[in-house]
Parts: sequence; structure tokens; C-alpha cells
Amino acid sequence: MDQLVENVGSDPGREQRVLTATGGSPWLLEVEDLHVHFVTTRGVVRAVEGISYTVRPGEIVALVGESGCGKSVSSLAIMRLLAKPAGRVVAGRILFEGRNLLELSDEQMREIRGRDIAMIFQEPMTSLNPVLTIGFQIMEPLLIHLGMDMKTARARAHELLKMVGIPDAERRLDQYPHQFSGGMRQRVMIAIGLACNPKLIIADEPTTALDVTIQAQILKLMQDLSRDLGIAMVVITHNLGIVARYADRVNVMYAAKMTEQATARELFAKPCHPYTAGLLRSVPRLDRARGVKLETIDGMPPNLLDPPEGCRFAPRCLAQVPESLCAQPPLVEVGPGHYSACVRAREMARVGPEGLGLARASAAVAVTKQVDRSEPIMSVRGLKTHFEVATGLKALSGGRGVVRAVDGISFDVYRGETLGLVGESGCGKTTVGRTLLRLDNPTEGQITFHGKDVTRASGEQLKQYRRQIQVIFQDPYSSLNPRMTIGEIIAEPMLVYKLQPDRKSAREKVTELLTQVGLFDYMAQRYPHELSGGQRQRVGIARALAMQPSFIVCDEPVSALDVSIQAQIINLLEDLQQKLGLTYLFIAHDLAVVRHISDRVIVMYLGRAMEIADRDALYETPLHPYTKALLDAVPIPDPLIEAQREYRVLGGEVPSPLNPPQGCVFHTRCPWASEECTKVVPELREIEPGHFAACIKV
Amino acid sequence: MPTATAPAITYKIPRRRHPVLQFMVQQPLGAAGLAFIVLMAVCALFAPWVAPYDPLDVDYSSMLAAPSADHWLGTDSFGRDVLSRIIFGARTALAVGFLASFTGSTIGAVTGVVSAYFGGKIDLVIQRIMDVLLSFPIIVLAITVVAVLGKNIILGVDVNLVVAIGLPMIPKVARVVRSSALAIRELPYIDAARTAGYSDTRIIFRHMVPNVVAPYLIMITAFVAQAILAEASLSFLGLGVTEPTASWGLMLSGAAADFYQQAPWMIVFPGIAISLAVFAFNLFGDSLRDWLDPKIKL
Amino acid sequence: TPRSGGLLKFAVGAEPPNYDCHANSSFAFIHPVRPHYNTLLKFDTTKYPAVKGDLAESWTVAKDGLTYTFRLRKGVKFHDGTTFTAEDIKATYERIRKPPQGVLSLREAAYVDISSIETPDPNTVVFKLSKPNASMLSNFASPWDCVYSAARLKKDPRFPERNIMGTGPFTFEEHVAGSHWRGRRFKDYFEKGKPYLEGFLAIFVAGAPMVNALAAGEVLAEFRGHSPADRDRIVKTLGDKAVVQESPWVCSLVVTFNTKKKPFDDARVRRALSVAIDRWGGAQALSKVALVRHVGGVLRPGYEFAANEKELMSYPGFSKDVNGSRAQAKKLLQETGVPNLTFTLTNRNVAMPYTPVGVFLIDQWRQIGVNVKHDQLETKLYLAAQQRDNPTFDAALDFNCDFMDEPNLQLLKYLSHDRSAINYAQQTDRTLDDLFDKQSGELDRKKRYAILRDFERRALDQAYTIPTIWWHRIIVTNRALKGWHITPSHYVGQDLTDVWLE
Amino acid sequence: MLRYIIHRLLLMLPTLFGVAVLVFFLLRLAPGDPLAMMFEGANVSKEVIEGERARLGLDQPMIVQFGKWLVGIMHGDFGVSLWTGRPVLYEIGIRLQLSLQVAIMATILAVLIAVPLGTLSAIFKDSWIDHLVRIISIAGLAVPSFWLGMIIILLLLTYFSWIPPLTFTPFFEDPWKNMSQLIWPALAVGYRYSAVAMRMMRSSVLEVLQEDYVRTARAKGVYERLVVSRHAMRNALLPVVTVVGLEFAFLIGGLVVTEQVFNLNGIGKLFVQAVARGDYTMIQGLVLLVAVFFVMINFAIDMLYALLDPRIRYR
Ligand SMILES: Nc1ncnc2c1ncn2[C@@H]1O[C@H](COP(=O)(O)OP(=O)(O)OP(=O)(O)O)[C@@H](O)[C@H]1O
Ligand SMILES: Nc1ncnc2c1ncn2[C@@H]1O[C@H](COP(=O)(O)OP(=O)(O)OP(=O)(O)O)[C@@H](O)[C@H]1O
Ligand SMILES: [Mg+2]
Ligand SMILES: [Mg+2]
Repeated sequence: MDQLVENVGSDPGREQRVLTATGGSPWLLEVEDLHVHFVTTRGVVRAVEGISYTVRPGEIVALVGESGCGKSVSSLAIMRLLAKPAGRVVAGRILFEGRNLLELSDEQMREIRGRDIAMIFQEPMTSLNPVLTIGFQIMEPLLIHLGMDMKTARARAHELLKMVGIPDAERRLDQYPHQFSGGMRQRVMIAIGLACNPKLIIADEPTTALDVTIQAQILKLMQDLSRDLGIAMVVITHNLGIVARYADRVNVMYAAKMTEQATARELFAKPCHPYTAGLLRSVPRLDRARGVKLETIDGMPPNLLDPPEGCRFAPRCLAQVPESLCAQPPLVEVGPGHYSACVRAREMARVGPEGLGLARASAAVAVTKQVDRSEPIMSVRGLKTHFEVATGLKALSGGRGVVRAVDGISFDVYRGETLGLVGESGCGKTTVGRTLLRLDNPTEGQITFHGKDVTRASGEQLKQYRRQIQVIFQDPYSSLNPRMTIGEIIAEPMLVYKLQPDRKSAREKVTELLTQVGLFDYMAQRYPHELSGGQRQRVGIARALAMQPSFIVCDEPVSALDVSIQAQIINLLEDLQQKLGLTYLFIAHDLAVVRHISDRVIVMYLGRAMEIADRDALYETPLHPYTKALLDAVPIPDPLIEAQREYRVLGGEVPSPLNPPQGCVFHTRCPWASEECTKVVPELREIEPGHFAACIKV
Repeated sequence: MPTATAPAITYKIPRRRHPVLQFMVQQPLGAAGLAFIVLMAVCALFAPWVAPYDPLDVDYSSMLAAPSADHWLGTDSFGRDVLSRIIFGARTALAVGFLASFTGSTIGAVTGVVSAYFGGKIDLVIQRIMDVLLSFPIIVLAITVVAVLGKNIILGVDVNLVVAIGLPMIPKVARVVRSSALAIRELPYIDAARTAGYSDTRIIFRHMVPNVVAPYLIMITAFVAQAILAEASLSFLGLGVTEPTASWGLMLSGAAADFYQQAPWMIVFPGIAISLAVFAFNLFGDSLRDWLDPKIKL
Repeated sequence: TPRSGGLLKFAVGAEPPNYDCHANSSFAFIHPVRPHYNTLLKFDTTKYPAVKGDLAESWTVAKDGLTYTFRLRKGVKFHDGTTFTAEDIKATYERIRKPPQGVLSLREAAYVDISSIETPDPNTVVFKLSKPNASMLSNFASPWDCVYSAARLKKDPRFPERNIMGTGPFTFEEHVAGSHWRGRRFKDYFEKGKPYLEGFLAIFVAGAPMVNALAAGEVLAEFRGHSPADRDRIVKTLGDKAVVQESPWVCSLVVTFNTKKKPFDDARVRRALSVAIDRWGGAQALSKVALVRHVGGVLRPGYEFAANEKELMSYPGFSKDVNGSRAQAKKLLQETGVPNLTFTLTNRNVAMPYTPVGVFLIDQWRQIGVNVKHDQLETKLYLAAQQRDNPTFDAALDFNCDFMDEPNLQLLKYLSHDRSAINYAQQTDRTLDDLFDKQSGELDRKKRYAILRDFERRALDQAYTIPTIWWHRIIVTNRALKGWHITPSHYVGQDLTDVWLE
Repeated sequence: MLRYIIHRLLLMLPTLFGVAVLVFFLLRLAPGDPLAMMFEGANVSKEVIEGERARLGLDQPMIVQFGKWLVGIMHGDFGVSLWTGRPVLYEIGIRLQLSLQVAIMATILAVLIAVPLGTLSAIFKDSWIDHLVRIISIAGLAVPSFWLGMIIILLLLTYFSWIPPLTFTPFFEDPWKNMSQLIWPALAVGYRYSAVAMRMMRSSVLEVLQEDYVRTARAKGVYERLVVSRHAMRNALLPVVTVVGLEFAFLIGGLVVTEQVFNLNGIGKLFVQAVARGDYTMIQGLVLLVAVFFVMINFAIDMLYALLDPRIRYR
């Protein structure tokens, strides 16, 4: 998008539009009782069990649910693109404009794909063929389905690229995917999807891999296109905010089954399934004051290889009734167009979630925190971390560039507090953390810890430092050595540093730590792959605690987890902080999560701090235009609020840290930018007490 | 809304098995290879009991005898039993093959991990050295080593032959392992180990090496096959094992071809033995790769 | 009746490194190069070891054996058109016996007894000797003594190293390194009507491919020799187009013991190991698979100076009583205190006939309880193990082969270390040296025979170096090739003058 | 682009220098004396041998010899063969053509077989086609080329009483004769070679077929045929290019045994002879030549990569 900011109001005409788009046949797509199984060597995965839903022409239907619940599989089944030969549709019908897609020949199905139904995938970085030009990849469906000649196809491709907001489209047609950023690639994917004017687009987590600002751009684009071109969309997501902002109707899935179906407004206002209710409550929200613990859904989603009898949610359900009653609840209509698969659905519709006792008692306990602000435990001054890299063209010619990953950042961390660090992907958050941990070496600046300069510490001094500062990583799957048992992983530092006198006491300590992070004793014998993501994250925390640190860098510790698990981990971290007096540097890109957990927050952009302030000050009265734009971009999981919200979409992309803009690094995307901004590098100034911002305009 | 009814489909659900069993079910070709390898190893190990004759027994009265009840695969130009020599030849092939491939792969793997872990100058120097080794073609390097070092027999195995065959494997393994290790080095659990302040040795041997076991195992099996072929080729050229030791390549060398009309068994059976052995190892290695880590390119 | 024309394709198992006859010693040199040159005399292949004139028309030897006078042919031309004279002979032999700086001559030793060479007229050359030498006349028939142009040598003594320019029946056409050598008929050759061939093509090919080539008729001959298996294979494929000629061969495999090393410094140990070899049985068995067949002493069986079978059987190790010999061998070892001797037999990694003979010997020694390791080495390492300053081997399989039957050549291996560069056993035995000198100057054949027997008995008793089995030369030619006769030496009779194709 | 090429070429120098050092000193530190080889069996005095040694320059200190050799190389002079006295480059030159031709023919053969079969095998993974192709290809790796060569020749000889010509004829002189000599070794070697490439092709197509962009192509409604040929194959070819290139480099110096079996006057046979004769200069020249080929081919592979993969293309 060329225009930097776009004003988008609420959309009161949406309901209207949906109704008028509904033509003669009421349904464009009807999925009826779909069952998909994967036959694998480890057993049969019943990935989708009897889900049904419908889509009207021109309508946006959301499919939500936690990871692995079968969202992708059900949509791939529609496209008949299930992994062969393992995946098979064992029952059900998929009617598209009245035709059962499952009965078509391969050739007929191929004709429908890309022409009538298009699909957009989650991973923009890998979904485009790296060796074919963007132009050709857009033209391909045109050539195949519409029989266009090269010239007209190219003209149309050009038009499509412009439509999805890619500047300089003519030149871009001849470029290759690697020359595009993630957001632009997703636009190209959309252009490919739109190429043949399909009737339905299935978007499988189209924005999950993107930054909030880009996510807002893409979703806005899709919404506009759907509205303007009358294309129906099935949007798959786990982000309830997105659902609230864009979807007309919502289907909630849990463990391969449909749990609830309703219009978006209805669902958010009056959830009629305990799972939906839990989901809605466990997400930290930007629009609500915090101060209490997050509500959680305890336990883990079931394993689809061996699902529980009866209601799949029952084991985690706080409103569960004796087992016999929970057996295989069917979808029941609880209101007009509102279905729920719970035996107590009607009851819940009447009395609401609280009526069933779904709000947890513990959730009400306020967190009181004592932070001693007299002396920082760690203070960072003018920290710069640059990387020399050989890039692109230069990689071949031996030339080198400098990535200014962190480019002069200063802050203090006080004992017992949680300092949040937010910013878009690539802004240098992780690098800050790694530099503090001395995993990367600072180029310039100073780090003092407990008054000691550790910037260039080495040998014994570094060892000493590292025993006090630990880390928790984002990816629970790769942060544990797969060849060691959980017990070995946790005990290793104790044995290496002789923190425990012998193996036996180390083992006892492991048990203690496991209990502390909410795991069981017997898990010490397991290997990481035998645990779920949330459990592994807990092991990661236990490992960090084994060193008895005072400071922990949490690098996006919950970003890879499902909302229900995310809440569990956040609560755990808070508990531990209270109990052990830990200090956290909490890195995340989810503004709501950061808001929930942090005492103070740093907003980073391109290696620099844009704004530093106390949490409440920052979220309530953001000073920096970037902070404002970020907050605007985050959708709030409530359609009513979303409908009334005025928000702006920040245009453009994050510039490359290899070649950051002159002057204020944000000026290329800033709505307030003026001539001066391109020249002056704004200092971080204390605008109000304890509230710093780096902008000459405030 | 129609309510869902679970379709009545029953699958034969395979029980969780021992990994070896699992491998056999999933990789029937590989299992066949493995079975043959085991058979061969057993024969080689118990060669003195399995073989009908002493492979060194020269018997000028039954030279070039055709396959018969006495000599199943005939005799060679010294009247030695071909079957017995093939069985004892398996000893040579497996001993040289395993030793060469094991030492080559192990040194290569450790070099690769060390090179990847330290990076920078150390990596650069190691890589240049590997480049140098790699620019010597295998057979050329082997010939040079054998011709230059001569023989050095310890416990019945020519150590220099093992070196000659194993040496060229080092850079190849190092390359593959290095790229795996480079990826592992970037993984958070290594960072975690570094944050814990563990020593380099501990990180390399406790955290990195065990995680390159997959490529290492795959390379070992693949290289056993290559080593067996190399031993045969070198012996064929007269640079490997020497008479009267039984070796498949040696059985084909020299005048063997000249007896092909008179005694075709002299050139057919050892050739088949080599092929079968190498075939089995490749079959097993390939399947092992498919099973453990299909991304590893050899 | 000979016919003219045609190209003779034959195989040569190796390749000459350079073109100088005087500096080479391999058959691989003789086969392609000899047809370009003449020598003073040459062997009469039909009456070997008799000699006949080549460039010499006739010759006389003085009674005292000290003057050799040769009358040379007239009208002989070099390939460059110049006329051949006695000066060329003189220049050639001077170059052999006293090579100028930078020139290599391998056969200086054979001519040390010559005191002067005179050329009274262009067609006469006179050799004066300082003392009688029984092998002198045969020496003049040596195929190595290619006659070069005196004029060319004067300009550049090393001219023959890179150029082929002689008086021989064929002119040089091309040599493609590693591949082949081509010669073409010399039109002005002195023997009218000869050579019959239009040209020859020597292809460098060895081993199985060579046998294949012969069997396929791709080449018509290979003049070194084949193993019985090769012969059978070629004959089987070629059928009646194959012609086989066989002869005993002036080559033998010998075992040398490192007399500097224990226990091989003890003659009894060496003799025991010699006695343990069943030469008669082995010869018979090995002759089926290897190119060895004949049992002999230090000289080729069948040669006029060689021992006859009866004399032979009286030497240690030549008895036909196998069991008796083995018992005797065991006893000898027992006496010397090494009944369970273990040692390494150093062999070269050449398949034929080293491998079968090595395998045979090891098997023989195994039968008296001696455990022998077989070490077949790359030639370079094989030679290194036997190097004269610091030999490392225990026992080695060596070959003794020269271009003709002649005690002065064959017995060199048995001479003392300081007198012979090809003695690897490292012994010093003046008795043998004296006997050698005596027979060398003995012109009387009977007396010489008797001295040779004394030499032989002592050599076999001491067993520094022991003969094993003598070679057997088998040549299979294509029937199309005519006029070629086998001799006991693969070095002689290769000028291709009298060969024709049908 | 030019800078890149120069940079890459400069990077090769340390590798080649390493190879030079290694081969030079390895040869000389090893036991055995090339002079002993030359005078094997000849009854000549020590003085004569030492004279020859001095003439060949082998009596000088090793480091001096090495320096002279390097200086020579910089002037394009690789010295003369100790054995024949002819320049090393001349000796190699007359044999290189043959070795190159066999290598090229084997490569063509291998690629023609490997690419389609490997792809087919990947597409029909775990079907009988896959099993068959895998067995064929693994058999190719298993059968020693020299044995296959021996059998080929013996069969030709037995059934046609014919063997391939013994001497080399350049292709442009007489293509028929040239082919009738070289097609056989190319076949014997090409089978193994194709097996190597086929395996790589299979695993690489299998991997590419799992890629997201292949799924995208299918979602676009692209014909399955095009999905494979246009979207999968080109990406899958990259690793195959590497193995083919490396294998080619290997063939230049690695046909040792096959050349022996077919009596080809090529680099490999020369190498074996040079080793057998202790011909230092020749071995050095050959090893260096093969190393040059190796690094050049690696360089060519990189270039080809850039051509096939826009991600690493440069302007
Ligand atoms: N090819 C396959 N083989 C075996 N099981 C599969 C396969 N593809 C998916 N599954 C299983 O099917 C279930 C549903 O997967 P699906 O990809 O639809 O989840 P999802 O809801 O899209 O999750 P996410 O949010 O992580 O994308 C999972 O348990 C998954 O493990
Ligand atoms: N080791 C490195 N070498 C070169 N560049 C690096 C390195 N590490 C990080 N970078 C670059 O530095 C910049 C900041 O990276 P960093 O990982 O700190 O960002 P981030 O804010 O954590 O992003 P994300 O949210 O995606 O995790 C990025 O452009 C990244 O590509
Ligand atoms: Mg999914
Ligand atoms: Mg990060």
C-alpha cells in the first residue's frame, strides 16, 4: 500500500451486504458430517470427526480452534489436497454450488481449484515457488483456467498486483519471491487467489506469520476485496480478535469436532459452550484493566490418536456433569442460528457461563507487587549490537553489510519487576536479550549487573554472571536437547556447578522443580518429544530455575502456545516471580500479553527504543506515533467494540536493518513525519516523569 | 444442522513396537538388507566353522574344479575352495569396511561438529583442510596412501588400507555433519547450555554430538558399502589385500579373467559376493536414511 | 613362401620410457624398438644359441681369444640416407663401454675386458681384449647394442634418447605415449626384399585386455609369453587360427634370504627352507596355472652348461623324495633352534608368476611347520625393502632373467655383494667369486662345465639365493603371422626382418 | 560478477597450494626410491645411479625442489616426467581428451537415466515402480564398475568375437570408431553414476513435493504433470547438480580401475603407472590437475546454482 495510513471506520453495512449477496441458492458451500482420518504408522489420527458448516456467497466465515483441532485438515479436504496416501475423507459430503466435490474426478476437481475456490496458506515465505517469477506464478492459473494468452495474462497479473497494493507492479512481475517481504508475499498469494475471480477463498491462518501492522493491512485488504468483489471467505484462525473484527459467522472447533456455531456478535456476547467461554476469558485483552490473574483452561487438548470417550472437552471442563451425561453431545440449537455441542448448552444459554460456575475463584485474586526502584539490578547504556553479514548479491562477491540489530538502547531493570519489550519482528528484541545473556557480543555500550560491568566479562566472571541470569525461549520444541531426559536436562546445571551435593539430592531437587512448574515427578524419565508444547515450556522454566537465577530473560515464552496454554504459563511466571523474587525481561510481540504481565514496557523499532513507560501510562496515553499505531492494529476480541472502534492501518513495511532510514528510523511510515524527521535522530526524552519517548513531535 | 454420526470404520491399528520391529515393518527393503548384513556378519565371524575348507588350503590335485557337491562354488587355480574363500573374504571386507567407515565417519563427525561449533577462523581452517582432502579423488588418495605407506598389519587387518579407504571419507562426513551441526548450533537448547556457562567440550560432546547421530549413522552404513567396494577395487589393482589372504577383489584380480571360460565361477561368484554385500549395505543405509532423516543428502 | 605387405599389429605389455637401447633393459623396449636397428651379430632364432651376422658379414676370433675381427656389410644405409661404416660400430661400442658425461650405459660391465677397438678400413672393425672372455661372441649378438650413427653421436651423445635413427628394417613413424608405437618398412634396407611387412603397430596393452585382444584377433601376437590359462583361452576363442609355440625360458624365480638378518645368517636355516620346497611336484602343478614349468639349478635346464637331471637331483632341495626332504628340513631347523620359524616373504605385486609361486612357496613351508606371511608389495616398496644399504626384508622372491643363456649373466645374482649390484642376499663368499672368474675366462667348454658344477653345488649348499622353478615361455600367435620362431629368450629374434603376414 | 569470479578463483589458490604441499612431501617422505625403480634388475654401479639422481635434481634439499617446482608451475611448467623425461603437461595432455570424453559420456548417460527415473520413483513412492527403481539404482551402486566392465568385455568377446578398438581415435576423426571404443566404459561407469544421481533425484523430488509451494501450485489447479515438471523438478534438480558435478570431477581422475579393464589410455591409467614407477613429477602434476578440475567444477556448480536458483543469482 502506498498510502501510509488509511482511515477505516466501522462497517455498519456489513449485515446488509451479506444478505443481498445471498442469491438464489442459499449456500455456496455446505460441509456435511465430514470425517477425515490419517492412517499413520503410529495409529489412526481421526483429524476431523463429523463437522458440518455452511457458507453463503459473499460471507466471511471464521473457523477457530486451538492448534491441531483439525481446522487445516477440514479445509484441505474441501480442496481435496489432503496428504496422500495417509489422509482420506471417510464420510460426509462437501457441496459446492450443489455439487459434491468428493465425487468429482481428479480432473474436474483440478478445474475447480484456483478457478472457483482459491486457497491462501499460512506461510507466505514458503508458499511461493522460489525459482519462478512472481508474474508467472500469478499468470499460471489464468493461463490454465481461463486460457489467456501470455500478453493478456500479464496485463491481468499487473492489474492484480496493483489491486493488492504492491507498488511498482510492472517491474515487480519479473522479480522472484525472495525479493519480496513476508507481507508482500502474502499479498501476492492473495493476488494468485483472486486471479480467476473465484467464488470462495479459503484462507488458512493468512496472517499468523505476520506482524500486527502487516496483519492489519492484509486483513483489511481481504475484507475489502471480499466486499467489493462479493467473494465468500472461510478464514481459519486461532486469533479471536481477528474473528471479532472481520467475521460474520464463527465456527468453533475443539479436538476434531465442532463445538459451537453462531454469528460473531452472538458468540462473543453469549458463548454457549464452556470451551468457547474459557477461550474468551483466557485471552488477555487490551481493552480491559488488568491486575488479576488470567483465567485458564486447565489441562491439555486430547490426543487425536486416542481421544476420550464422550465429550472431548469434559476432562478440562469446570462445568462437567457426571460422565454418562456428557456422552457424545450433539450440536443443539440454543438460539436462532446458534448451535452448541454441550449437554448443558441450553442451561448455559439461560444462565450464562458464570451461572455454571465457569469463572475460577483464583482468578479474582489481585496481584500485589513490591518493586524496589531505588537501585537497578541491571542497567544498560547505549547498547549497540551489530552483525556483519554477507547478504544477497554481496554474499557472492564477498562484500559485507552491517545489520544494526540493536542500535543504541538504554534502560534500567529493577529488582522484582517485569520489564516488557515489544516491537515488530526483526526490531531487535531477541538480540537485546541475547546480548544481555552475552550470547551475542555487544558492539558498543555498557551492561552493568548488580553494579558490576559485565559488558566484556569473560572466564570466571562470565560464569558467575551467567549463574544469575537465565533464559526461557520461544520455541518449546527446540529449546530442549532431544537426546536428554527431562530429569537430565534439569539436573545438569546442578551437577556441573555442584549446586547439589550428590545425584540423589539433585534428583530430589528435580522433583521439587517439576512440582513447582506444575509437572509431575514421573516426567523426569521422559524425553522432550513425549511432552506437549506447554509442558516443554514448563520444563524450560524449570531448567532456568535450576540455576537459582535472579534475572530471567523470557524471549517470547508464550508466542508459540495456544491461548489456553498461554494463560497457564503466564500465570506460572507470575507466581514464580512472587515466590522467588525474580526479575524478568519479558520479550513479546503480543501487546496484550505484555500489558498483562509487565510493570514497565519498552517499545522497540528497528533496533531503537521508541517509548519507555510504565505499563498503564503507555497503554492509556501512548505518546509515540508508533506505539499508537501498534495499539490500533491489535484487534480486540469483541465484535461490538471492534465495530465502534476507529482505527488506522499503518502502511508500508519495516525497513531493512541493513540499511535503516536516515534521521528518525520511523519516519518512512509515520503519519506525522515531516521534513525535519528525515534529518534529526530523535533522542529518548523524558516527556512525563518515568515516561520516555523518542519523537521530536511530542 | 445435521448431527454428526461417527462412521463405522475399523482400522487394523498397529501396536506400538520396538524401533527395530518398526523399522522392519516400515522399510521392508531395508530390513532385507539388514538381514543379509547380519547373515554375512555371522558367516564372517564364524568363518572357520561355516566354511567347508581352509581358504588357504592349496590343493593342486583339484585345480579349477567346477562347482560340485565337494566344492559348491568350485575351486580356483590353486585348487582352493571358492566358497570358503568368499566366506573368509567377507571377513576381510567387513573388517576393512567397518573399520574404515567407522574411523573415517567418527573423525569426520567430530571434525564437523567442532568446526561448526566454533565457527570463524577455526571453521575456515578446518574447511580449507577438508577442501584439500576432498580435492584428492577417493581412489587416487587411496592409491597414494597405500603405495606410499605400504602395509602395516595389526591383528590381521592392514591398518594402512583402512587409513587409505577411511581418509577420503573424513571430509565428506565432516561436510554433512557440519551442516547439521550448524543448524543445531543455532537451536535454543545450545544457547541454553551456553547461558548455563557450560564448557565448550561439554556442549560439543553432551549437547551437539548426540544430535548429529542420525547423519552419522546413515553415513557409516553408506560408507561401509563404499569401503567394501574400495577394498575390492584396491585389491583388484593389487594395492589392497595380498595373496594368500582371501579377499573378494583379489579373487577377481590378476589372471582370474583368463580363467573365465575354463572356470567362470572364479570371476562370477566373487563379483556377486561384492555386489550383494554392497547392495545390502546400501539398501539398509538408504532405508535407514528414509527412516531417520530423509533430508540428509549423500 | 614369404609374402610382402601388411601391417603387423602386436601387443607389448609395457612401454619404453625413452629410446636409447644402451640405457634400457626391458623387453617392452626391445619389442617396439629393435626393428629400427641392427646389431653387429644376432642370434639365429632357428638355431639358438647360435649367432649369425647382422651388420657383420663374417668374423674371426683369434686362438687366444683376445682379438675379434669383423668384416662389415657394404651398402648399408641409415634411415637418414647416410652410409654405414666401421666408424659407426666403433662409436657405438665406445659409447657402451665408456659412456660420455650424461649418457647412461647399463652394460659397461659386459665389455670391461675390451682394451681397444680399431677400424683398419671402413668395412673392418677389430676388438682387442685384455683377457679371454667366454661370453664375448654372444655379447656381440646382444639386442641391446643397437648401432648408432657416429656422426649423430658426435653432434649429440644423447641423440638416441629422444630419436630413433638406425639402419634397421623399419623406420620410425610415431609413438603415442601410453597407446602405441608405429614403424614403417625401410625401403633402402640392405637385405633386398626384406622386410616383408609394410609396417608394424605395437600396441601397449597388458593383462586381461591383452589376452582379449589376442583372442579377438585384434592383435596377432604378443612376444613376451603367456600363462597356460591365457594360452588356453586364446586358443579356445581363436580356434584353428591359433598357433602355439613353447620353449623353456631363460628366466627363473629365486628366493633371496637376507643373510644380514637372523636366523638367515645361518646356512642351515636357508638350506632347510630350500630343501623343503618340492620343486618337482610344484613345477608340475604350477605349470597348469602359471608360466613356470622347469626344474633347474642356477642355469636354465636344457642349456648346454646346465646340470643334467641326475646331477641336479644330487643337489640339496632337488631330491624327488618329498617326505625325506621335509624330514631333513625339519631336522635342520630343529638343529638351529628355530623349529617354529615365522617370517615374511616379500613379493612384488605382479600377478604372473609371482603370486602363484609365492602362494606355492608359503604352502610348501607351511608343511614343515614354518609360518610365512606373504607381503606383496608395490614394486617401489618391494625394492625399498631390498635396498642394498639397509635391507629390511626376511626373504624375498626375486627374478633372474636376461636376454640369453650365459653363466656370466645368470650367475651375477650369486656373486658377492660387493661385486654384484643385483645381489640382494648381501653375502660375501669369495669361493663363489673365484669360481665365477675361473669359468668366465675358460674357453674350453668341458672345463667350463665342470667349474660351473662346483659353483652350482656351493651356491645351493650355501643357499644365499635359491632357484625355485624356471619359467616356461608360451607364445600364441595368430596363424596369419609367419616366419617367427620362439627362442628361450623373449629379447632376441625381434627385429621382424623375416616375419610376414598371410 | 567479474569481481565475484576473480574472488572465487583466488579462493581456490590456498586449496590448491595445500594439495601441492601434501602431495609433494607425502611422496618424498615415503619409503622407496624412484631411481631404484629405473635401474631395477640392472647391474650398474652406485655412481651411475647417483649421477642420474643429480641429473634429475633429486639430490637437492626437499624444500629447494619444492620451491623450484612451484616457480615452474607459475610459469606453466610442471616439470618433466622422471620416467620418460617428457614434459608432464604433454603426457597428461595426450590422455586428457579420452578421460574427459568418457566422463562426459557417462555424465550424459547418467543424467538421461537418473532424472526421469528418479522423479518417477519419487512420485510413485512406495509403489512397485519405486521399489523397482530403487533396487535398480542401489544395484548400480553395488556392482563394481570394473567387474561390470570385465563381464561386458568377456560377453562381447564370447558372443561377437569382437572387442572395442585398443587405440583412441578422436571423435571428430572417426566418430564411429571413437564411439565403439568409449561407449562401453561409459556404460560400465555410467550405470553406477546414474544410480548415484537417481537416488539423489528421488530424495530431492520427494522433499520438494512436501514443500508449501507445491501445495500452492495444486491449489491453483495446475495440471499434476506441470506440478511435477515445472514446480517440483526445477527445485529438485539443485542437489542433483551437485552430485553430478562432484561425480564428474571424480571421474576425471577416478577411472583408474575401469581404464585398466578397458585398456584406456587415460588419466587414471597414467596415474597408476606413475605411482608404480615412483614418477614424482607426474604424480604431482596429475594430482594437481585433478584438484584443479575439482575446484573448477565446484565453481561451475555454484554458477549453475545461480542460474537455476534466483535466490543466489547476481547481476
Ligand atoms: N499428514 C498427516 N498425517 C497424520 N496426521 C496429520 C496429518 N496432517 C494433519 N494431521 C493431524 O490432524 C490433526 C489436525 O491437524 P490440522 O493441521 O488440521 O490442525 P489445525 O487445526 O490446522 O492446527 P494449526 O492451528 O496448528 O494449524 C492434527 O492432530 C494433526 O497431527
Ligand atoms: N546472528 C545474526 N547475524 C546477522 N543478523 C542477525 C543475527 N541475529 C539477528 N540478526 C538480524 O538482526 C535483526 C534483529 O533480529 P532479532 O532476532 O533481534 O529480532 P526480533 O525483534 O527478536 O524479531 P522476532 O520477533 O522475529 O523474533 C533482524 O533483522 C535479524 O535478521
Ligand atoms: Mg493449520
Ligand atoms: Mg525474536
